[in-house]
Amino acid sequence: MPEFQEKCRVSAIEQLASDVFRLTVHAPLIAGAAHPGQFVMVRVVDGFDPLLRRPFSIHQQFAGGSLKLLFKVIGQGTHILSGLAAGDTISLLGPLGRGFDLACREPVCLIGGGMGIAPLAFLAKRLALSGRDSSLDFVLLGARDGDEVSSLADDFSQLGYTVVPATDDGSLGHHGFIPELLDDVLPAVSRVYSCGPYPMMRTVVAKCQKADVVCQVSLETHMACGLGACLGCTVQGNSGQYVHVCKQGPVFYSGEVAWTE
Amino acid sequence: MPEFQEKCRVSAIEQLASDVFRLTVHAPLIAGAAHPGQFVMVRVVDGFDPLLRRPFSIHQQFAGGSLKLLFKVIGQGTHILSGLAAGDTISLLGPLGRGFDLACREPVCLIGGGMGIAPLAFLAKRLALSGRDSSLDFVLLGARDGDEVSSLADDFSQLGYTVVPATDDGSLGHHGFIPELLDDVLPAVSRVYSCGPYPMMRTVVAKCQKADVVCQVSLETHMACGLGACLGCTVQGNSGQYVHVCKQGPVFYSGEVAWTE
Amino acid sequence: MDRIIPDNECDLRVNIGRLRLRNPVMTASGTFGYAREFSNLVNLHRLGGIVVKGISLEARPGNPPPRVVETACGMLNAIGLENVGVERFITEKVPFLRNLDCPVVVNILGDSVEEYQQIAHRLNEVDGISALEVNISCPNVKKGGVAFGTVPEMAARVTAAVRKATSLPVIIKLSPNVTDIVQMARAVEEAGADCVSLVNTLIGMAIDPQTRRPKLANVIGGLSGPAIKPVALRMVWQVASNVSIPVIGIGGITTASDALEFLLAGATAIQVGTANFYEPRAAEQIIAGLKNYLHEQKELSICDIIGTVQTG
Amino acid sequence: MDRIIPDNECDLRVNIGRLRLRNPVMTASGTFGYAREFSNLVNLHRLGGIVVKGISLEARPGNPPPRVVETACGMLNAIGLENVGVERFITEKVPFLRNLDCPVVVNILGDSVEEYQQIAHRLNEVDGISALEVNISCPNVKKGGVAFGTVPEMAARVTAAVRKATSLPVIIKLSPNVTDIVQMARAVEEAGADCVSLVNTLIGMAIDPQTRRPKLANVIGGLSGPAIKPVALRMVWQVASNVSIPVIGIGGITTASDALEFLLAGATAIQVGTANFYEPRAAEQIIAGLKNYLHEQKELSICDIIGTVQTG
Ligand SMILES: Cc1cc2nc3c(=O)[nH]c(=O)nc-3n(C[C@H](O)[C@H](O)[C@H](O)COP(=O)(O)OP(=O)(O)OC[C@H]3O[C@@H](n4cnc5c(N)ncnc54)[C@H](O)[C@@H]3O)c2cc1C
Ligand SMILES: Cc1cc2nc3c(=O)[nH]c(=O)nc-3n(C[C@H](O)[C@H](O)[C@H](O)COP(=O)(O)OP(=O)(O)OC[C@H]3O[C@@H](n4cnc5c(N)ncnc54)[C@H](O)[C@@H]3O)c2cc1C
Ligand SMILES: Cc1cc2nc3c(=O)[nH]c(=O)nc-3n(C[C@H](O)[C@H](O)[C@H](O)COP(=O)(O)O)c2cc1C
Ligand SMILES: Cc1cc2nc3c(=O)[nH]c(=O)nc-3n(C[C@H](O)[C@H](O)[C@H](O)COP(=O)(O)O)c2cc1C
Ligand code: FES
Ligand code: FES
Repeated sequence: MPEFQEKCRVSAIEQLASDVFRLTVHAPLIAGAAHPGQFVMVRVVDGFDPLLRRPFSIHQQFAGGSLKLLFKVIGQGTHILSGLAAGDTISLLGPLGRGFDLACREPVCLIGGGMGIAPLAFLAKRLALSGRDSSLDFVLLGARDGDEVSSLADDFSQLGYTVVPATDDGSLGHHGFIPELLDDVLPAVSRVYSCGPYPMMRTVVAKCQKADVVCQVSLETHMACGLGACLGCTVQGNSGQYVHVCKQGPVFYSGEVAWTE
Repeated sequence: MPEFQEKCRVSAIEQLASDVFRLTVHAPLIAGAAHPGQFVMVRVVDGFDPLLRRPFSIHQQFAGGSLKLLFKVIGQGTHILSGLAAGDTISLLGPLGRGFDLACREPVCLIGGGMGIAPLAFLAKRLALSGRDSSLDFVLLGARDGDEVSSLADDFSQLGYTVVPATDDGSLGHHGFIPELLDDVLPAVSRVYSCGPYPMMRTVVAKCQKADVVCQVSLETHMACGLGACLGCTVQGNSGQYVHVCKQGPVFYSGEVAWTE
Repeated sequence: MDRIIPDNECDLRVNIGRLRLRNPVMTASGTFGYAREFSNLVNLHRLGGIVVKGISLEARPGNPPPRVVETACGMLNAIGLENVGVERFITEKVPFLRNLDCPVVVNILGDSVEEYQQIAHRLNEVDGISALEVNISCPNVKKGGVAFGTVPEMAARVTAAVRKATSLPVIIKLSPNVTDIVQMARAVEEAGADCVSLVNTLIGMAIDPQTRRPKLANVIGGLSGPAIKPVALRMVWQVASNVSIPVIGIGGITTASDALEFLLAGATAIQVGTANFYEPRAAEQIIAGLKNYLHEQKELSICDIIGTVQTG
Repeated sequence: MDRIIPDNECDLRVNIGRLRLRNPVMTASGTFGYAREFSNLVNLHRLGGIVVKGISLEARPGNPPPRVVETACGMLNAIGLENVGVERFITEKVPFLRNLDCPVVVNILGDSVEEYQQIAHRLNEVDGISALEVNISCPNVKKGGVAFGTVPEMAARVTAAVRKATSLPVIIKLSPNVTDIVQMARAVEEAGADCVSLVNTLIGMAIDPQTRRPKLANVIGGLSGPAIKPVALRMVWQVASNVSIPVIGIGGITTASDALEFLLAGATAIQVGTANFYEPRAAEQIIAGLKNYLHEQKELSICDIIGTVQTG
């Protein structure tokens, strides 16, 4: 699978909520090869502080060669990224890792929590373009509040999906957590794609298992290289061995990894 | 002597030549206490790379609380400074060190080479405001080419000084080095203020000594603190001992320091 | 970070043996001059303690320049222990220091065990000094220049000599340039040290490819700053887990979070070094940050967090 | 930096004993996987050499996560020597490596002298391997876990055993966590090493004040990256000045200027480690930069600059 290192020009940065930003960069080589669920490693400064690249899911991809990243400000790296302006350049490495398996003709459900929503937008677009009836597909989106999720929810609605938001403060959609919505949806779908906080995904996986619905999850771990070289990004696999998120993932079938408390 | 640490708002940045910039910041406490020849220590990033503050002479000072710094892009720190935009904030420490001695009523000559011109602008303004006849005072400015020095030369002319530029490429004023101009000027002045590359100043000092003209020079050394604490900024003094540029200087009477090849 | 919490809400006091500090935040030797240098910028009376620049029996001129060079997230220095000597220190510096409402620790150094002992003895009579910190990273001239701090027996000998010469608390400052830091700490503990502080600088070097010369006139120098923090923290944790005397943590500390790492690892106090250069208010900001942390963690005293890192 | 100078204009070739490199720029063990991981991003055939991830006799699962944490201008890793074991290495990795037009060095590790010897022996018969690099920073299980690389006698024993078991050039990779790196280098030189490479990682630690837990599951880990460059360079200079065998410099090298510092200090070649993660093209950029430097300095061969730092 091709991978590229590209110096990319920032073409836009939008602030979606107080600490949530969406960055558009021109990265034709990476965009041309990208598959939903894959990620990029971003170098945020020319200097050495911070030193390591940051992993971000490919949020959206456009035929013209643009990519969008969706991110929340967590620490130094994302803080610096949030200060970028159109015209700045950053270095991207990608597309990396194993993405979602799209070979499913039956109705599906996309479940995103917080910034886990990022890869689902690209996934939703690819699925919708494959000639399915998206109105039978569900998108469950969890967020802190309406601010964080409303414009993202619109992106999915425009593709024809049935979108159900859930917010911690009840300011939009369901007041509470995503998994609470799942019982109603699971009987209607034959596959779940999920990305979000670990506890959310653990519950989603348990419910899918019970309902016998295939579930793919996208995992996060600390990564030094993103290329399978450092062996730093391990999580516990299903049968005692370690798996490497950057290469064998970030998207796994739920049964490939161990789910712990 | 008062010293302050101020978070300063950048109000303007001008590009004077391909690698020469002039930065205007609002630093009312430092500006209020500044004396010509003093300097500030600038922290160029919030992170740790580069780690140390950079020393810059106070180039201009305004009653409203603004300061200007004049700098050339040398390495990482000045490169980052050159990318600042109005509205950004940086941390300044100052005013630091011992400046020029202004107690001279006779005609004087200011000699600046390259970025050594920076502190002379502030000095020239203070001198001019002290009610002297500036047309009897000389300003000799050395630079690579006319681009680098022309707008700076205007600043001095406007204060009434007799300005003589010299450029390495002959594109403005005298074609050659500053010290070559000095023989004509020295008989007419009783004090020289100089800042610039070490070889230039060494020649200036030698000529002044011969002509029995008092000479003050502003020196550069690598500095970690600028406060007299690290003892890193030594140069050889006149009688074997070391002197600390940040505290006993950066401005010295030429006889206070040793002049070596 | 900067929100001020009333002092009575949480207790930052710590004891280094007999030495009582109002908070665990000190400034490190050689990075804070003789304190006066920072008096315009820092409220000295709020500090937990001040360690002054290393003092020797006789004044020393130090090394030729260049003496400092920046490195990635750090700096190298080869000051060469420039100082005014103990007599001028007493007449010129102590009067200012004595009037501070803050414990003053004098960092001492020497070429031989005798020199350490003599200077300790001389300072013992001086009013206004709360403790001695012994820099054993210096070369032992009689042993061909091997640093006292790299040989357990030599470190123990210096410790015992200083211990005998003074009634002040004795802090031995350890060098990180050793295979086994715990062995060094144990040696000086047994020899009578009241406390160990660590780390001093790591030995490093930088070269300018254009001139093909070392960037420091002295060729090698001491590496300090955030770059060394992980190494310093590891050593502090190892030492604190293996000695009974209090430990002072030093190395790259800039923020309250950095300081907390060392306290959690077992340090009773910390020293802020290179950070004083790029962030003169670092020590004050750390003090404020420690208060906030106690508040957030609902702990009453900083002592309740010292050494509580969960490594199990 | 990126301007390409025709290869015939300047000569970057160096020899590590019998091992001939087209240029002195290698990639460091554990930071370049088994090379294939970088084949999309780097022209592997241009490299001076590739050192693969450390291999042990049996496969090792490595440490539990978290295994990596970023620090100021550096990173800590506690991978725990995860690797596929020598047999799978030979069947799964060597076929790809063998086809590279670039010397491949296999980094080996063990729990005991016998293990080192056995793996060296096993690899001796394998086609496509140009040299062995012996990681002696591993704990000696029979000696209570003391690292082989911290005791001269133990390091010498490993060296002699590997030397006996293979006809390949033997590079001993030194640990920087020692008081006297020259003593270590001399010990392995005498025991038959063809070359020393240094440094491996410095032992460090990081703690999360919020959870009060170490940031690495293994508590301590190895510090690498630009932060350690000054320490690595100092050690390379000390070793190169005191042994006769060639030295490979490692530690924080990212740019041609960094590489030149090590070459000037006396290294015959260098390895790029952590930089491969944040700048995968670092090694290629360094090769281009070295050519430019020779050009600017009007030198014909890189050998003419090795060890030429002016410290006098
Ligand atoms: C495959 C993958 C895809 C991701 N996609 C997105 C996305 O689309 N949008 C988004 O907002 N975030 C995403 N993340 C998380 C994102 O990488 C972190 O929020 C980011 O690295 C934090 O960097 P920082 O410097 O701001 O934080 P700091 O906490 O200062 O970072 C310190 C170190 O920890 C690492 N780190 C911190 N948090 C995480 C985390 N959650 N996961 C992995 N490493 C972390 C950083 O990379 C860095 O090395 C993804 C993570 C992975 C592994
Ligand atoms: C008192 C004083 C006043 C100065 N005034 C001015 C001024 O008004 N305008 C101007 O352009 N320059 C001035 N300089 C020089 C200026 O400080 C350096 O050009 C600047 O620090 C270079 O930083 P850098 O990160 O771009 O370069 P780098 O080479 O990357 O810096 C690496 C390190 O070397 C130090 N350094 C590099 N060059 C110098 C130098 N010439 N003097 C001191 N330290 C240096 C840096 O501070 C830093 O610590 C002054 C220096 C001093 C000591
Ligand atoms: C410029 C400078 C001078 C120093 N001088 C001394 C000294 O005289 N005595 C001493 O024991 N330590 C000295 N040190 C070491 C510091 O006290 C401290 O141990 C070291 O810098 C590590 O801490 P840091 O990373 O916070 O700076 C000096 C450090 C620097 C940077
Ligand atoms: C993630 C990681 C894994 C490593 N694994 C090995 C290894 O298996 N064997 C070895 O000898 N060194 C290993 N090292 C050490 C490097 O080869 C190198 O010596 C060290 O990182 C210093 O160089 P650097 O600062 O350029 O990274 C590893 C380093 C890192 C960062
Ligand atoms: S991040 Fe380096 S192997 Fe996965
Ligand atoms: S720069 Fe620190 S003493 Fe002068």
